[in-house]
Amino acid sequence: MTAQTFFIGFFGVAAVWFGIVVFRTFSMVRSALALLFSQTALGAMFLSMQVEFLGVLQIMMMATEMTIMAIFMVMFMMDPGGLGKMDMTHQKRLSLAVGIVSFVAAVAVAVFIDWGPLASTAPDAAQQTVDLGLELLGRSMLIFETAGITILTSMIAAIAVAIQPLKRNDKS
Amino acid sequence: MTTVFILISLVFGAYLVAVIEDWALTGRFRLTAPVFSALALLGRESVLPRKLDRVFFEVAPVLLLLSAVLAVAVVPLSPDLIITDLATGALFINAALVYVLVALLMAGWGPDGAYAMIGGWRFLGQLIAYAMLIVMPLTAVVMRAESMLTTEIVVSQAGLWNIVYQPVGFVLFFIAAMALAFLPPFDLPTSKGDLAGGVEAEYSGVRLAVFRLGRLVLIITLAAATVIFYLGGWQGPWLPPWAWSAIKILVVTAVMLLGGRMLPRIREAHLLSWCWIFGIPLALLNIFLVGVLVLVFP
Amino acid sequence: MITGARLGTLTGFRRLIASAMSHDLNVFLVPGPDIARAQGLDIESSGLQPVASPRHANVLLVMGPVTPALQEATAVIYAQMVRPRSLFVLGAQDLSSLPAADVEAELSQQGLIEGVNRLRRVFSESAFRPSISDFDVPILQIRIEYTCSMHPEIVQDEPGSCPRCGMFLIPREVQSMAEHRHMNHQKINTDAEIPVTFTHNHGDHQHDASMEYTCPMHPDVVQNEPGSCPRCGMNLEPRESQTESDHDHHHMDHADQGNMNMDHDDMGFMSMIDVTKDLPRSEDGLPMEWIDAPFGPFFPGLPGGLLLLLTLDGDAVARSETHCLSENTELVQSPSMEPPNFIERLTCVNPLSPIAYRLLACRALEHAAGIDISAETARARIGALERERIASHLGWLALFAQQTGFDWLMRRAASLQLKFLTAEFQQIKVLKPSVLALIKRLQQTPLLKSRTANIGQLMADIVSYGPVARAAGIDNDARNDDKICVALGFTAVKQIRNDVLARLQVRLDEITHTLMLIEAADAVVVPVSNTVGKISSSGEARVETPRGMAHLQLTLENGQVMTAQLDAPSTYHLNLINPMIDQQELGDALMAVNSLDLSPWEVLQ
Amino acid sequence: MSIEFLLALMSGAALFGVGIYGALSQTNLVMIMMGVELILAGAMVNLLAFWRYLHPDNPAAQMFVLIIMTVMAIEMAVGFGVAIARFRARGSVEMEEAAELKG
Repeated sequence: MTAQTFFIGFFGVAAVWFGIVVFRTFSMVRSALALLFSQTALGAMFLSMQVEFLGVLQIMMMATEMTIMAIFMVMFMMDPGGLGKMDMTHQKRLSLAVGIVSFVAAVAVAVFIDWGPLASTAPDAAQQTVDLGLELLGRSMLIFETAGITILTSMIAAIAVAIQPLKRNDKS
Repeated sequence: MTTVFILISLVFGAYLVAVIEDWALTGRFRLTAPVFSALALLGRESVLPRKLDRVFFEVAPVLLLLSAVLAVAVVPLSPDLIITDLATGALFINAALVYVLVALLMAGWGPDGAYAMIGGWRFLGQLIAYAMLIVMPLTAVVMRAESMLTTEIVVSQAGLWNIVYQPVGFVLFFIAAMALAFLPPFDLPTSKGDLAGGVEAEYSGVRLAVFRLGRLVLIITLAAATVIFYLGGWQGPWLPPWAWSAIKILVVTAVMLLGGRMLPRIREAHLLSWCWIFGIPLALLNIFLVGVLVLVFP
Repeated sequence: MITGARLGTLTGFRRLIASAMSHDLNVFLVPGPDIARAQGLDIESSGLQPVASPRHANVLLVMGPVTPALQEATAVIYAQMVRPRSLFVLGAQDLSSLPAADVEAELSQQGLIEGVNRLRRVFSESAFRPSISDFDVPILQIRIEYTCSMHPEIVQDEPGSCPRCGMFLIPREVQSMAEHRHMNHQKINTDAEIPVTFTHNHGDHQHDASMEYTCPMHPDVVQNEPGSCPRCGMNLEPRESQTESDHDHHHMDHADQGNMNMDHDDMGFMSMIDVTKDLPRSEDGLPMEWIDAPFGPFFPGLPGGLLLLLTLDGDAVARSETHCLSENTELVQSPSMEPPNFIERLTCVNPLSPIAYRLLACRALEHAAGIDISAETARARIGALERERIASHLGWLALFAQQTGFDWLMRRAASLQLKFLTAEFQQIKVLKPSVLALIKRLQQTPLLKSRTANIGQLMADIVSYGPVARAAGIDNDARNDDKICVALGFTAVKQIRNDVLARLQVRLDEITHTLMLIEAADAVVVPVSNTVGKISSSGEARVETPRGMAHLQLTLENGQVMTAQLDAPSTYHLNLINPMIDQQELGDALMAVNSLDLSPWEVLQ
Repeated sequence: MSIEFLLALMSGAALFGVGIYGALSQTNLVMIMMGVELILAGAMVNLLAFWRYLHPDNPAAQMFVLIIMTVMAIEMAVGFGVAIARFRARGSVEMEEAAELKG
């Protein structure tokens, strides 16, 4: 099983490294695409953990999401090309400390808790997809439908907020 | 072994696509033209623009080729001729082909040219139009086959091809596939008239050769996907399975390349509004109809 | 021997590549494919493959008139082509700014084919050469200067950090020569640094006196120029003096938050609001950076010789500027000209419609000399003029199809145009059914109506001529008051919609109507100049060229043409462009400019 | 077996740490949202690691991962809606200027 371990480790490190690049690079489009490749590495990690459906879904969805984020970054940022080497951060030391503390805490939880017997095998991919399907439309049908409806309402709400306010003739 | 065979047939297919495209463009059927232009491109200088984003500029053509080749991994040319039969094959094709957008965005942003950049962001707008129209007809196809295994999908069409079973889904998928491969009526990112070549304007030499090879392989992959989802894959009387696959793929490629030449380039505003106002409701209707058909005639 | 060869000896494998290159000749046409077709050159059938970007081309084909302004642009295009590249010149041209032509031929289809064969041999022999000569263009020499992306007024010659906001200064190339104009469409926009750095081109925006600098911590410290505060060393912040400065924030809806003096933490945080405060805002109110992109003299979608400097907000046109780089100089070159030379001179003013201008010169001379011509020759002349109208409209259809990516129409219209250019009267009868079939098929093409409807709307009260005017319902056709035309059964063709679709429709109807006129005239003879005695008087004439009514006035001094004054429709249509393409999407804007069927050659400065 | 489990959890924790650093240190709304995306990605990895190695038979975990994906999508959509509105009104989405809730 060492090949699987190697892949999980490799893609994990890739995802974290791209995550770090997201905040270290000055060019905005580079940081958006770094986040994209970090999520793709994550999807590949899911695949190597034999969670096939969610891995493929993650790879597909994140690509479109992050490219749309890229165009927003170009729109909102002062210096999208990142040539001015502008440092857009504040309270750097504080956030670095909080980041490290939370990382250490999570690792501590992961290492010191006794997880009990680890399962060695997982159901094969087709079976997983069938189980997930039945779960979605069976026991947790309500959750799934509310998730769908919330996405719809959030789309409508976002558009309502973003539309240009109508030029009211009486300047209230 | 099958991987080597499929890759060879992919390269030969890309050559045939180049011949058909040259025939569509110049009206002359010259078998040697693509070979000469490929060799000539390799011989030319490959120039870098002055102020470019080097990583994006280099990675874009390779990513385009990689995403097209990855999508072929789950395409069965005959019952046993498939590289890896993933349980989520149909979704994997779409997941691999999304990176065509990422490659074009990188190619657009890399060379710091106005035309390339506008071409890149136009393709993002085009994605928002065609993205749903690829996944929804795919859902209907998977519903009929009750599995995402591409071999399973082809076998499920033994009695009746999907083009007859769900014609609306076929039309939407075909249009979305042409939009994904930025073929003529949808060639907004690389339009010659508006943007002087747009995304591929700044490439030259070897990088342009890789970019064009990636585009040819992309067209072959989309034609192969259309064949396995809607035209019954390798099934057909008399001829061996791989022959049927080859014929069907070439016919679909010819229709894609020649059909596009007969229309002016579509406006991006219209592409977005028609896809969202007419396309998606039709796709949902198609899913509903297929659901009824699957339940009524098991 | 091609000057643009590539470094390297001709080894075995390179010989194979060189022969492959000789079979794959991608050509970039100067001044443009429409001029090539108008001069009867069929590029595709000669074995050359036209391409849209100089990066993809290995042959630069120069044919047709190249005015000095265009030569500089041609040199920049040649500098951008990728080696091994070659220069193919048709017809005698003095190309000072370009290296010696590799292959020269006379300006005809025969010359083109023979030149292409010579080009193939030259490529396969000397695509790679051990010693190559470099080629440089004065306009492309660049000098590196450093500027701050937030404050473009601050320019230094050596790297460092910006005194006002502490950011690193970014290198920017500027033409070493004093004046720099966006000459050419494919120049890499070095100094317009589009997406990479955020600068709004404030080059000409001097700091008016009303801008003063205060320190946020110590408001009593006030200076007139940027610097650091004497008390705390902080960067001084710009602040408009109390009197509202006369910045022309034309459509800036000034949120009256004045100049918020935020408290700066240690690093002197540069707020984006200050930067985008005076940025021109687009319609949707989002202050974004605008891109300057030249759609220059050889753009594949526009008529050759027309330069459009567009300021793009995203992909909508925010501001536009039009230049004609192909305008000719004075009509009468030497102090006076013989009438036949004057007629030749006027014929080659506009390569897109030579016969119309030849007829104009003949009529003006006959009017001055008082000669009247027989009805027979008048009808034959009208037949020639109408034949050229069909060829010109087919040429416009080919350019329109190239701009909208409609390959089938481009090939069909181009081949028909080439046939019509030299078609005798009998051949026109033979060609008639294929032209009518093309028009009928074009009108049934799906997507065409939706692509062209209500794009490029013009205001009703503007001055326009020819098909553009008739598409708006104004009939100022010169043929109405021409007795012979009316006798042949001429009636004007009009539309009302006044958009690209209407102009397309008017031109198609004119083609069918003109075919009928030619049959009525039943003869096609190119106008010939007849002898003008030793007289001195003035004459003037009007002819309906394919682009609208052209008006010529000339004065004769004992048989010599002294002065001539040409009034062409394209000069008026040039200033229609800016209002028409304001706030339009880029594709629609280029199509609207194309629909005016401009001929930059007839614009006389 | 437990090494893979630990590797997955550690990478999840690392993503979580980087996400929190990013969310707290950046001044721009869009970059903060990217930090939040990284935090959600870290949560997803942990969830899947728990499902794969502790309860492979119970598909509820996969269901929860789908919910996290929808949360990512919703967070982006609403975040950009607010960002556009603010950009139009104020001209910038820097969190330095977001001092008051008025307007």
